[in-house]
Amino acid sequence: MSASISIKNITKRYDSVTVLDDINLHIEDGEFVVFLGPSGCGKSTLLRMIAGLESITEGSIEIGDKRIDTLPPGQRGVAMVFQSYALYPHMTTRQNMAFGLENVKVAQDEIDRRVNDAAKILEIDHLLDRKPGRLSGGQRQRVAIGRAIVKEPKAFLFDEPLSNLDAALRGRTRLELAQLHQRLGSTMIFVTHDQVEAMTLADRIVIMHNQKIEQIGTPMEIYQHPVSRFVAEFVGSPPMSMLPINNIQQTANGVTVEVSRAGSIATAITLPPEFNAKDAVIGIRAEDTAVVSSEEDGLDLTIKVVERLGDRTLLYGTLIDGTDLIAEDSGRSKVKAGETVRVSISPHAAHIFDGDGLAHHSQMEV
Amino acid sequence: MKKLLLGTTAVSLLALSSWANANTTIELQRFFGACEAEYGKTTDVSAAVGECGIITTLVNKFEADNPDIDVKVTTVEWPGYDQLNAQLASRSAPDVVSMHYSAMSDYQSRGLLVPLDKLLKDQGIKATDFTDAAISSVTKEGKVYALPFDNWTMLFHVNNNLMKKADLMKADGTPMLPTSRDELFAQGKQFNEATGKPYLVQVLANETATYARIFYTLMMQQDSKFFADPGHIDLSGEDAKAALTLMKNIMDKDLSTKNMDYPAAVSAFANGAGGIAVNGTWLIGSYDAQSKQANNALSDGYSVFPVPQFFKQKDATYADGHGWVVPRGDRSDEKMAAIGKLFKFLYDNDYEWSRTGHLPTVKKVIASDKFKSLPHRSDIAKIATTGQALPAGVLRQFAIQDILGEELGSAVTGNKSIDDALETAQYRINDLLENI
Amino acid sequence: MKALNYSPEHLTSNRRLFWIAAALGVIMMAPVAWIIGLSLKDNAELLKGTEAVFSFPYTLVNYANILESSSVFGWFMNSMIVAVGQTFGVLLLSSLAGYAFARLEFPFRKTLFIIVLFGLAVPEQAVIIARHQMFNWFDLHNTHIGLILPNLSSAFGVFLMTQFFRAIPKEIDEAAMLDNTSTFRIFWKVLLPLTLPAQATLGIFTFLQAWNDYWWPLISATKSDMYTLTIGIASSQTNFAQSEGLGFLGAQAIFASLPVVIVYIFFQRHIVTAVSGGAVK
Amino acid sequence: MAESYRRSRWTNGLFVVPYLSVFLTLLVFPLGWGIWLSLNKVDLFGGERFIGLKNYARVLSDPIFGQAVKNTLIFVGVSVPTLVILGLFLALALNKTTKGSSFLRGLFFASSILSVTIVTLIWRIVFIPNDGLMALIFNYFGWQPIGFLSTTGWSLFSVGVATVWWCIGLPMMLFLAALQQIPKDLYEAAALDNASRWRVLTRITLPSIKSTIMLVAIIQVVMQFQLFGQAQLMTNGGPAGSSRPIVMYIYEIGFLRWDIGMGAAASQILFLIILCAAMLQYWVSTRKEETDA
Repeated sequence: MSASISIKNITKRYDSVTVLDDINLHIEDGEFVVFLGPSGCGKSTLLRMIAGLESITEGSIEIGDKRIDTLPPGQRGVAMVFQSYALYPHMTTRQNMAFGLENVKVAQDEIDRRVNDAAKILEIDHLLDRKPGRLSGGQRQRVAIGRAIVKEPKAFLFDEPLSNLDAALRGRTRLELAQLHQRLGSTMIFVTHDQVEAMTLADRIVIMHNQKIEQIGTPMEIYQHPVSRFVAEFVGSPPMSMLPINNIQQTANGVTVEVSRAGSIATAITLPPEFNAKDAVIGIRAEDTAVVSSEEDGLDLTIKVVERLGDRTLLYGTLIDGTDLIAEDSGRSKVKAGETVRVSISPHAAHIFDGDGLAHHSQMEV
Repeated sequence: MKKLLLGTTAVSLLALSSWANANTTIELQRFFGACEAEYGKTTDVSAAVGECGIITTLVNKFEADNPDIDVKVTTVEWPGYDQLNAQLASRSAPDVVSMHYSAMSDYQSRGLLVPLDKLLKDQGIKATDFTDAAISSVTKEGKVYALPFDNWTMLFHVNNNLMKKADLMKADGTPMLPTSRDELFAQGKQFNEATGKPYLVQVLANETATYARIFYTLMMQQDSKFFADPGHIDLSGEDAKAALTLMKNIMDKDLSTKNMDYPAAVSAFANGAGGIAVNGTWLIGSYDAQSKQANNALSDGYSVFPVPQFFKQKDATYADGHGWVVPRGDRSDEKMAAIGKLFKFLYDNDYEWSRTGHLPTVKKVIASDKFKSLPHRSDIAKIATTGQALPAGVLRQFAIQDILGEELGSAVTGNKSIDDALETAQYRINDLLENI
Repeated sequence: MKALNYSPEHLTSNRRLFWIAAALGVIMMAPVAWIIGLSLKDNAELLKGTEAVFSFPYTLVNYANILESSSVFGWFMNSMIVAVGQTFGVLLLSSLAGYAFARLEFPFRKTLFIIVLFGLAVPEQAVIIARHQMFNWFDLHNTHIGLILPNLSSAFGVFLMTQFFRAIPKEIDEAAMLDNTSTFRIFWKVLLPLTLPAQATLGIFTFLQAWNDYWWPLISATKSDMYTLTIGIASSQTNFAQSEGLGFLGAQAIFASLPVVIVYIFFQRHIVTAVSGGAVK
Repeated sequence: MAESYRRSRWTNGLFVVPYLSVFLTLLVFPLGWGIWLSLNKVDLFGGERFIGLKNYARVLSDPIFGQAVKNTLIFVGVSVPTLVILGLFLALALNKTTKGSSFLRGLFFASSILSVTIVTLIWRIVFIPNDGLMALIFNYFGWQPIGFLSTTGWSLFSVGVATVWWCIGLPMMLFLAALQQIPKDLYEAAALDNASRWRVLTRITLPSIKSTIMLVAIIQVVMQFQLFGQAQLMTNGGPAGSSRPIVMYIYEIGFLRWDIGMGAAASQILFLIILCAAMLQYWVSTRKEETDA
């Protein structure tokens, strides 16, 4: 049933405004791919182009081996779950799920079978005769998914389907979606701006930025080896701290960078000779820092806000030169706001971004 | 599906219903009012009173006498010409329509009326059966275009009971009426002082026709040639000014009721609200009937006279009449024959119609004892000779009447000066006539 | 407790305003009460003076006369046919066009929509004389079709329905498209049912307008068979003077308004929602 | 080139064909034909002859047309503000969920469902001299009777009273609907700020429904410019033309005087006047908003 999807040289322009610029992407059969990016990056447009809801200015889309970008949406064999669910308000759950099948004249007993099966999987059998108006947000969401399932599509398209749910429900549904993917083994494309959803659900994440694909990779690749300053800042919570680099010294293991008047950081990163040092920064994730005693090497951080998360503590502070840095301490940290602590940085975990935003990582795995 | 398509046609066919029972239907459109509630079912013509009652029972009687003919009556707002115009324009005019002689030229000149010479001849009605005044009013270019039904004028309907109170009765039991303008004001004052009521009951509100008729009468009494050229009115002379001044003075000296529209004026006089009602022949029958009942304002005290001569030049009064016309249209021979029968019936019953107070048009009715013995008729007999119409060549007489009435009204109520009103009226009427 | 209730109602109105409105309501009702009073009196008694309204005896004779002789029934049927026909037609045409203008792409869509919007500004008076001539050419006067047709051209319905279709989330028809639904089926099965409140609003407006239309039937329905209630009543009220009498006229007014008033009383809540829901966005 | 549902298709245009054909034949064509007629000497029964702008010259130089325009402007100028203010007042007074309020709302709207002939019949019987309700009331108090339908000045006023009585329902309903849309927390905030009733009305309520006030005013202006039935049936334009509106003038010229060409010319002038009035109102309202912003 399910199939691979090939996006080739897709460009989308509205008059003179380019929304997507020469996108190429291949999605394997059965793969769960998440399009991640800030709003306006074109991720929804790309999804809607696959669905057939937006026209394509240039390029082609294939599902399986068949070119589908000339087909009307209904004949592409894809199903979509909308952010607003887009249930037909005047139809019951059952009618909502059956409507698409009736359109293509599927036999009534087959329709019944599929609807009942899907309802069982999603545990909405008791809601089949209700109209959307009498369903809760989570229930509507399930019906929307059910409506997609019964079509037995070649690919599922999800357009930020969890964003209208409250936090607890969102977490649960995320898990269920992952299970559903395992169970159906279908190709799924999921659009979101929420990195947690992306990290937890995706086989591969497609990060989009400025009308282009910034990076494609598994969640861990994206997290640990962001290709650019944009990806590094976008993925991860709290965001990666960026410290401006004053001077770079080549050492045996890598480079040591000097951060303004605050001190220097030793890293295991090797920089290429053509490295553009102008406006370069070093990026440090909070979890790669540690509060150490004042005798050890590190930077002095004056703490402004202490955020206690239970399992760990986040320390928001400024260095001597005024640069912001977020550090992490254990859950039992006794640091208080106003104190100054010494923070050490793991040499392998830092990332250096040159003036163009291009990333350089330590070659060693942490 | 077929049913659906035929739906509208079927509905309209059914409505006509003539087709179903093979009867001939005559669509008759008239003014004279609606009185279905009182007379809708009765065929006893002689018991009916008033224009509406008599014409309604006449039609009922005709239908009863001719079971194969249905007369479908539509009552229109007086005078109903805007509606007739719309009907003629959409080629859906009825078969028989009531029409003033004064309006006929408009329609005849545009070929919108059917000549009736043959139709009347087939019924044995000759032109010479009618009074000269009547038949000449409906004859245009040598052909007869209407069945003349009556002649009418404006009259002075007098409440003798109030006049007695004002000491305005003559020894012979008839009221004292003015013979000049000065007498009018003197007697009016006397009446008002004695009774506390206005001398005259006039229709002055939401009405244009009465203003125009009185004005025409006053002009004719001065032998004015204000329509010397039928395509042009002349109101610039002293005659027009004198006529309008008289009308205005009546108001200014509180000789008349104010603010009464037609129905209010009719019932006000009946309730004794004033001494003399200035209104048409058609009310004689109703007021006379009332005067024969006990315990009302007119009981045993009603009389009626022509409008007195207020100017020396000529004893004249504006007159018009009602006729029945057949608008152009496709009609079968059967239908024309049925219309002929209806006209013969109306002709035969001209006496009944004259009981309203209108003057009959049929010579032998006038000569009949039956008519002569009707009350008050001798008092107003002279209108047959003094009655005078506008020149036949004057078109759009109803539109002219509206303009004239409106402007005269403005002057009488003091919203415009007399000169202003006459000047505007002349301008508007001539603009109308020049652009026909 | 009461002081804690800061609802808009509490702050925008008070008891005094309410009682002023109630007094206005009484004034509002007075003419109607007057007519009802007249309609219950014998005409002969009224002729002597209408003070008679305030004293016994009352009678239903005027209503009995209507049932016996009046043409009110026929006029009522004509009004019904015209108003229902017009309502149905306007809803159908406006929905189809509104859907296309709001949701579909076709050549000259924007230009056409602007032209239609321009139609909003054209009052009936600007076209009625020419229309009257045109209907002459095709012999459409004195027919129900001739009474129904003119108001079907009203741009208001199209404008309103376009707004309503635009207000429906686009995802609904996108979902339907992904469900392989044809353009017409999306209109008929998916979107049209969602515009029911709008249909009710437009329907009620159209019906009332058709029911109350005066000038066009005045010049088009010139045969008494084809009179609408409005024109029929007009034709009889001008004969005031003659013998029908105030009581009979009053009874006719009451009788003729009864059907719409009854419908109004029963569906008042819906009508009110529809009227207010339709026009304020 | 890829094709998708957004792609323009002429078959989609079929949906607008039914309406457009009615629109073209019954509105656009008659509009053009009416303009053509207005340039011709033509009466009810034919006889077209091109005369250029002469009909317009005649209409514009006709004192009666001037009077009708004046009457109409006065009528619109008085009745529209009355309808807006009274409607607003009623909406404010009855914006409650109590039974009494909902009854009164129903009552005030009820007159809107009556047809113009019923309304005028009712009001004629109220205003007629001697026998009318007003006459009885004046009589009871011993006041000098007024000829409501037959005195210059009063006649247009009486037509206006009947019109306001007839039309008040819609403005009230629209204002009520707008009032319901004002967020409740605005009032809660105002209450916390200790605002007086009057300040709440002028600073919160009225600004919040500004667009509705404008909408109601435009609807009413367009409607009241088309005054016809009430005047024709109650006063027949009198006395002395003092209550004759423009539409009645057109009707009289066309169907009483047969002069279709001149009637058509007067129609076009009315069309222009309404268009200008609506546009002026729109312009004033948008300009005001800009300065507010």
